[in-house]
Amino acid sequence: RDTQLLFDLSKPGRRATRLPECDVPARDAAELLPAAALADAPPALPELSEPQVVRHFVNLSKENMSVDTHFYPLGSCTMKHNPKRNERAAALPGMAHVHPYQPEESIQGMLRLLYEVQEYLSEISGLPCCSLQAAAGAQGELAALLVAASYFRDIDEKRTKVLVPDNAHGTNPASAAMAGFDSVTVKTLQSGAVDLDDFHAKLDDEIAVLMITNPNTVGVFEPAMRELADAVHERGGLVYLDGANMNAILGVSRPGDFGADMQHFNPHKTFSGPHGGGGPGAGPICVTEKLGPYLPAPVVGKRPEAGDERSDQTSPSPAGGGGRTLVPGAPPLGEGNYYYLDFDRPKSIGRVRSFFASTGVLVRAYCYMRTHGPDGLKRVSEQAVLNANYLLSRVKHFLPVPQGDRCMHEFVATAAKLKSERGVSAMDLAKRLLDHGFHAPTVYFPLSVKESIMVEPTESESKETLDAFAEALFRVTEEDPELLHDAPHTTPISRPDEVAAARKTVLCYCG
Amino acid sequence: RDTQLLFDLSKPGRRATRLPECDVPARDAAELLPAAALADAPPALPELSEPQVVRHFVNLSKENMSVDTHFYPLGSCTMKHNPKRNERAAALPGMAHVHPYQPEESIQGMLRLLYEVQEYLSEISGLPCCSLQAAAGAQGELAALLVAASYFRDIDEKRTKVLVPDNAHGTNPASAAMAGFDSVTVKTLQSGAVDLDDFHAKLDDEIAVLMITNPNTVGVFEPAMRELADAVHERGGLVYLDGANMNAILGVSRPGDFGADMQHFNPHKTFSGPHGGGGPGAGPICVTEKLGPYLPAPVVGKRPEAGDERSDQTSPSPAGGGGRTLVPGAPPLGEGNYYYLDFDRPKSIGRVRSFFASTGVLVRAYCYMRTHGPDGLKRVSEQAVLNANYLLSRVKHFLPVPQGDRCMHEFVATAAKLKSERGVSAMDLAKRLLDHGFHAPTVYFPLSVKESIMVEPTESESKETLDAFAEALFRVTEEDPELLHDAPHTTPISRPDEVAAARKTVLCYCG
Amino acid sequence: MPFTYNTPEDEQEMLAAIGVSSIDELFEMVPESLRLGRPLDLPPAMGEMELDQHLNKLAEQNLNAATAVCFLGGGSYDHFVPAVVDVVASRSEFYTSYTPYQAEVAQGNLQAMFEYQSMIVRLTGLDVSNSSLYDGASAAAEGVLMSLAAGGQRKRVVLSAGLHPEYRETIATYVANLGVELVTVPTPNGVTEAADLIEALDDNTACVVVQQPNFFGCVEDAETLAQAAHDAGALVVAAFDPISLGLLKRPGDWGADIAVCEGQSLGTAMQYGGPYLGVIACSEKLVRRMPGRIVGKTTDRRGKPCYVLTLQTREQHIRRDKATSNVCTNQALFALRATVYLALLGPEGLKETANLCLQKSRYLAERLCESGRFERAFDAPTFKEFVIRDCENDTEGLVQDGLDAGYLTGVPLGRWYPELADCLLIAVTEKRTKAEIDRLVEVLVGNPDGTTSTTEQEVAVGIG
Amino acid sequence: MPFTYNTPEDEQEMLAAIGVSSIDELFEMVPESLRLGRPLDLPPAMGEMELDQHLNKLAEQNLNAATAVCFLGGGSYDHFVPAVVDVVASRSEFYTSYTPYQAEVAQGNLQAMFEYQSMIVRLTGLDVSNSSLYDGASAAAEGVLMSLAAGGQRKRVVLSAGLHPEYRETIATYVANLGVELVTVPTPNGVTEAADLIEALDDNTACVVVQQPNFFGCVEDAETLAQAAHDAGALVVAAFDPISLGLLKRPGDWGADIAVCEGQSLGTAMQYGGPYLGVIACSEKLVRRMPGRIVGKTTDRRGKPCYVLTLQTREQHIRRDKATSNVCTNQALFALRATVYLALLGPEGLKETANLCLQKSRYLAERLCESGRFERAFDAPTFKEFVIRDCENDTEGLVQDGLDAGYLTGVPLGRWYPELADCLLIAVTEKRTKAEIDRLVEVLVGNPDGTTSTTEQEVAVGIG
Repeated sequence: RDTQLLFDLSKPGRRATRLPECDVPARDAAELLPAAALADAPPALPELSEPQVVRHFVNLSKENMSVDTHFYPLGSCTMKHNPKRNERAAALPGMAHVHPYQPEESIQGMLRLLYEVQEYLSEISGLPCCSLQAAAGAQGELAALLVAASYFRDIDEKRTKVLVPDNAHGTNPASAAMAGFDSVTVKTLQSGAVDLDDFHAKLDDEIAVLMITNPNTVGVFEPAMRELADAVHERGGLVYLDGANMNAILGVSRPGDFGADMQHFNPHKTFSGPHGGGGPGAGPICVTEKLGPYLPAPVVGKRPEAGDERSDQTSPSPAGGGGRTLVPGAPPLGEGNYYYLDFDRPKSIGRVRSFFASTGVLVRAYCYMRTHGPDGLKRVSEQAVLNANYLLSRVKHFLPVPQGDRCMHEFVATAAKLKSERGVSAMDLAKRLLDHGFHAPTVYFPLSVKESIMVEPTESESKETLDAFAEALFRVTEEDPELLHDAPHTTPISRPDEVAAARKTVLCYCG
Repeated sequence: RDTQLLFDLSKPGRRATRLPECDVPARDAAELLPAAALADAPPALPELSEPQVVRHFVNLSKENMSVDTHFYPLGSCTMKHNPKRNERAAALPGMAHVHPYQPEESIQGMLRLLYEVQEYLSEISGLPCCSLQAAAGAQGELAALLVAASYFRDIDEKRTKVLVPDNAHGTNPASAAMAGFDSVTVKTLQSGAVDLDDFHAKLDDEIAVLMITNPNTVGVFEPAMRELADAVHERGGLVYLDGANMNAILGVSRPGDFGADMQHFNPHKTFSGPHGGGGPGAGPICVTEKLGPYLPAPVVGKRPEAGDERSDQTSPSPAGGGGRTLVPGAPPLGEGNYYYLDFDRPKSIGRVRSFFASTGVLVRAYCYMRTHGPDGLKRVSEQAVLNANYLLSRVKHFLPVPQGDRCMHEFVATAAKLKSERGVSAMDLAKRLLDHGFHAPTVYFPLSVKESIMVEPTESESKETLDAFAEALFRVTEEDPELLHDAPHTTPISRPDEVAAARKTVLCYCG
Repeated sequence: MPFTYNTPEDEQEMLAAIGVSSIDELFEMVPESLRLGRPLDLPPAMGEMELDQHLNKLAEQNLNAATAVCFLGGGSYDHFVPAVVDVVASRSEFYTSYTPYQAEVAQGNLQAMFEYQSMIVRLTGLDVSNSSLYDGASAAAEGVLMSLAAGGQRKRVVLSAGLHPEYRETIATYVANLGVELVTVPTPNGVTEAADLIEALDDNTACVVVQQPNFFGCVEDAETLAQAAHDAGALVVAAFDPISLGLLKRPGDWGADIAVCEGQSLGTAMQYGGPYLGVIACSEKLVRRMPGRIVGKTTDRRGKPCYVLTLQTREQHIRRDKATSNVCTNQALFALRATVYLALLGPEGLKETANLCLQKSRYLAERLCESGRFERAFDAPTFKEFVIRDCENDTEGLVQDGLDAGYLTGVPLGRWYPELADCLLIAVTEKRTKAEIDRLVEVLVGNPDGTTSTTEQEVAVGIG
Repeated sequence: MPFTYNTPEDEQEMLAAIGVSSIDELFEMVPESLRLGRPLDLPPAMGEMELDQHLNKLAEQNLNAATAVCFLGGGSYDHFVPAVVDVVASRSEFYTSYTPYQAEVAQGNLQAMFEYQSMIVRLTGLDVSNSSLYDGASAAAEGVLMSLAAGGQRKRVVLSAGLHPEYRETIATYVANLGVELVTVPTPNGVTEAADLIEALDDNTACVVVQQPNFFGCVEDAETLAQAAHDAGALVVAAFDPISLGLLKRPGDWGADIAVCEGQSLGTAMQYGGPYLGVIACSEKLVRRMPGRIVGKTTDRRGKPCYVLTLQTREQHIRRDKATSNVCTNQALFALRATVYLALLGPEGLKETANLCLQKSRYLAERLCESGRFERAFDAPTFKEFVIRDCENDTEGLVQDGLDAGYLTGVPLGRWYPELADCLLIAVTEKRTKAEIDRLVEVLVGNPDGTTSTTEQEVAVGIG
């Protein structure tokens, strides 16, 4: 492994880009800008040639496992195949090279697409009002909790607490805190279900929101979902659904139908947006009618073409018969609607980010929904659940699965016995799997299961791959503990010293 | 290394594509086509899912070394960096998705580009007439020899032989044979230069063409170039320049100026078209005025817009002032010229392929020439020669370079002494270099140097890389011969049995 | 349904292994009463070919900056993106991987993020960068939250009106329920006056947020503003334009404690506003309050240098409601793009890019003012964008004229600044040619003598 | 000069190590009298940004099949290319590598080529495929050369006039100096009549070249023609349309000894005619006469299965003037594309694609004939393209009308077949929708009552 950084490759005088000569009359920058604001020299970035940059990054890329190269059963992350057609669509100049402040009439194709995404997400969630703005699932949580806060302020109720099961993603309590709520933890059972006694004990009139992940993070559909939601509603609270696990229930069950008032989607999980090594994502949220006015603005609206007052004023010739050509040379829209950004939402919580949304992610989600359709989306969930259950049925024979014999899209096995009997931890298994050519499952989450190993195969893997993974995992559990403690053995590096990294931090190149 | 083939991954019923329903009235194929022509079933192609196909090929790719990942000093192949800007340009829909039989007026941008490429190549070669048609350097050779044959037929001279130095590429004599000539080999000296005695002895009135590679395949500029050309011309013959090594002399010396009557270019070498794992290339040829009429047709012609008779007849409104808009919505051409395919060339040898040419390769070559300009192209050659000489100056101390201390773009070292003294062959060195993270140089070509190692660094490598390569090569020459015989040790496979491959051929999957 | 993964036979085998007779049976844990019981009401599935055709048609309805000429700015810019950036970011191993939890098989991502952090540190002149946030606005909000956390009981946040209005809105949303007092210092002359700022400061002020160059493109007297803030014991959060740093002083050099920016200019397409790249850097003393992922260098068990996610005790998956933020990912792919972009430009490329923006925007502003119809709204010097006042008060007409000519002319400011309803914010990047600028002037100033075609021809000749 | 690789300091160090004082000195071996002595007369260098803008402007002048509607065929087709094909072919390791001389670091290319050969063998029904040639025409010419080599003293080559005219021209060029007699069998009814072929055959005939479906789109009675050729002791070289094999018998199944085709349809963009993919396959007995690269399976020194270039003694780098051909590369990147394409389609996808071509082309032909203005030039059944006669004899006007409407209408046949000067060759791929076809009919048949806009609207509605 070549550990040279870009900075190590730098040599004074090297260039990879050549900018054109200035073709307008130019003056010295010092004449145009105040001396106090000017730097003596530009920042000390590395100086490189194009071939160096290309080779550096192409080789760097090869040190990553990825969905396109390996099975990646990282529980809770839904590492499904990213269809290449979606990437092509998102790269079209008319999708990629458009500015967020373009006049509406010059961006009707995009607005129409975004309007449809709002509609589709509402249909899938069973929650009629949608805002696409949030930049990630966690920001969707925050936005929704701010919606709840505004709602309660509006109806003059003071509620300060948010209920969160202990097996929820850490983002749930963190978002609650950011939104100004106190987070109250609810216990869960071995099965992953909410401990109803604890829940009822903690539910009071100060509870603003119950945040619930359903199916939950051990891959179980909350058995008391209806009871939980009814109890919260009865006390005047709201139910928030963490949509991270929507991949299990598309077209099967809708949060709006099982009691949620709000939810976010993770389009980069459920609708196949690539994870990009950590991002970007998006976090659109859907809410009930009564919460709709509080959503972040703008949202996309639609009205009949004839109602386009603006164009009546300024456009010389609004075409008759539906279908005005707004972009020179482009065919007419043809369906008689005009799409616009609706800023006129006085109760809105405001913005959680600049510009419209993570549009590029939403374009991919749109493509995914359009190429699957209602049957295809349901089939996605069916196959995701089939794959997870099949893998569970193979794994449970050598690694116990406390939640039982059934799961939705993922399951959580435990290496607790292996740990106590042979000293082999979940981490050891995870690391050793890398040697066998598999990305590791999620380990040590949720904390409610000891030595947990959380496996989410997704629907885009074949039975052959699942079989190979189960066999590898089994083989690993049988291997010499010493071998496992030192694993992985075939990767460029092995077991980095994380303690040293945090104690004596080196967070940038200092050459 | 996973050696599964696509066929091994196949399962009946898997699909990666979904075609639309037929939206026109459909009848059974058996009604529309004769029964005798219909197959019982489609070909037994493998049945796969998209994720399988993606993962298969992405992982397969990782088993290749390439310019983007490794130094690739493969002599005679000019493995230079392929600028990514060129790929982007060639992928524009207006460059990629255009049909070879589009009406001229709908493809003026492409025709203008191709016309310019003709002009640039003529300027670079010093040979005024250009045909872009040939699909590769070897086909360019063939086309040029057919031009020569037609020329001699036209002037009623019967010439049957082609002179080829023994260190020429094998394509030279092979092309001569395909064009109906007998190939006569001329000896070369240790320096790589043509043996003048042998040359003069073999030059007679039956010689149609001298095919010469200059700089030659050991990287030496033929010292007697002018004498050779003059002698051939004196006997009424023609001189063909194998343009494989043009990377050494761009803007420095022009074949048309040093006596060539014909030459081909390898745009995929000299002008940075990617090599694609073996192709595609292109083989445009340039010739003297007198040979121009025999070139493959069509070539691109240019005439003032006003002279566009066709459009005068059929186009409703030829715009005045130069610059008719031919493509709806596009800005006007603006320079008052009309480009066309010139088929009216009665003496042409005809076609050597279908359609116009390897246009996609030529688009990249155009981009390369435009982004370098006259100074940049000369600098390419200067830096290529600098890099080669620098590497030669380092290598010669541990591997003799028979040609001497100077070279053009490449040099040929010999492992003959190493072989005789320690049993280490050029092949051993080549294989062991792979372990050190370098692609091997060309070995055993040219045959005129024993245990030859032909190194062409190209201009796109840095001094650091050359130093690292020289050090690795030196280290390898010092290593244990046993280690070298078994090298490489770190690659997915090592030393395939080529004899078995040729004796008991397995040329396709038979599952 | 475009994909078939498991074949019908596979399905049967798998169901048998599980011990159920149908896929439906697997869903038994979803109570019947909570099932949808009907197909989703969505359009039927398209194949890839139909999708392609459909998306092409939608895309045609969007005027795009590859064919139109874009003078829009306001935080998203039509800067040039070298092809290498796309090549790197479209490597499967980068874009189909996830957060590098398993460092052994993620050194590619981890090292790239470490290089990104190093680039940002050098760019900003501050000590520490995280590995990125969502976008400029949320980075600004996180910067404010950091300041509040560092400020103990200080509950006042002062914003310059020259800070991007959507950043100000985002900050307001983030702090809405946190008992924070937000104060905005006006910028009647296009810049923040030190006196106004000092007036807004008190000893309850946690931070001041200023933008350099500000939303109007004006260059602030940033050093003086920072000094005033520090004098009041407040932290300085600086929003900056990364391209401007080819010429301007770095935030760390003029006194910023936290610097944030929208990193879209660094190699990411405008894509109608997102996803983008939130850059945030801070001084050493604030590092443990930093939100989001941070990559650190360490050694592996064999002593090899390598990279890992570090300082994770700040984060929500460990600290839950006590975390510095709820952010649990980064914008890795765009941080990668920014790294590649900066590597390709280098110091000289960044400087040249900045200078082209400066010269060309200045040229356009002067040409417009010459016409008599327009005047600069503010006197302050500007970098790559500027506010122009239409003396005929018809910004809507100007925008429409631009569209008709294939130009995206400028951003009308009335939406955010009612007093600037007759103004446009116009940005000029290094991509704009003199011919394009001249043509814009012609379009905006009006062209009564019908010489348009000449200029159009001139533009076209420029293609040679 | 857009790239600087070696810095000025590097240069000095390198020159010193070499022992010269300047780069000029390195060129001393080029005699002064042979130097150019002036700069090349080429336009000055552009940077990447300018290149992008320039190429975009050139590209705008080319009507392209992504926005226009393409009914052109004649050997190059607007078939759909799944995005996965581009993703795979744009992997650096594939497109920036070269011929796999070092098998140890080229198993990716070698295995892909082996898979390609396997695909082609299954597609054609023949025994052996090489790893590709330049294009369909040169593959056809190489097939003829193989036949001549196999035929000993046989020096006659018989071509069907239904073979692509440019393939026939290419063959003529290739054999021009080889003392070969070329005979063309006419196709007055659009197909090759067995009787005409038999008349053209003699015992000096090395091979017969026929195309199925032929250049006019007509389906030949290929089996009968092959039988006639074999009866005369000649080999059969078949040119075929790979997409047609979703429905039609494979060349190997109807008697071809050598099968060649243009592989562009299999996942390669039309790119104005090249580079393309020459497919060639043959029966076992001809393998040692096969031109070009062939990949074979073997084992390495540890016994691992692997792939290598094989049968190299056929090739020019070893056999020089005795080689089977001068071809010394293949079209690896497009062979890879074809492999990915076929892997994605599978047998059913290929069949469905073929059927869509069949149905849609038939529908268009019928609609055109209904109009009264057009009639089919030939009675023979067709697959995806057909020849239509314009009773008003104005093909040029039709093409122009098409362009005006954004349609690439058809290929006028007069250039190659004077007797068909009033005819167009029209191809309909699976990409063409009914709305597009109906609109073409309207454009070609004429639209006196001005209902165009209605149809245009209908087309647009189709985007929902």
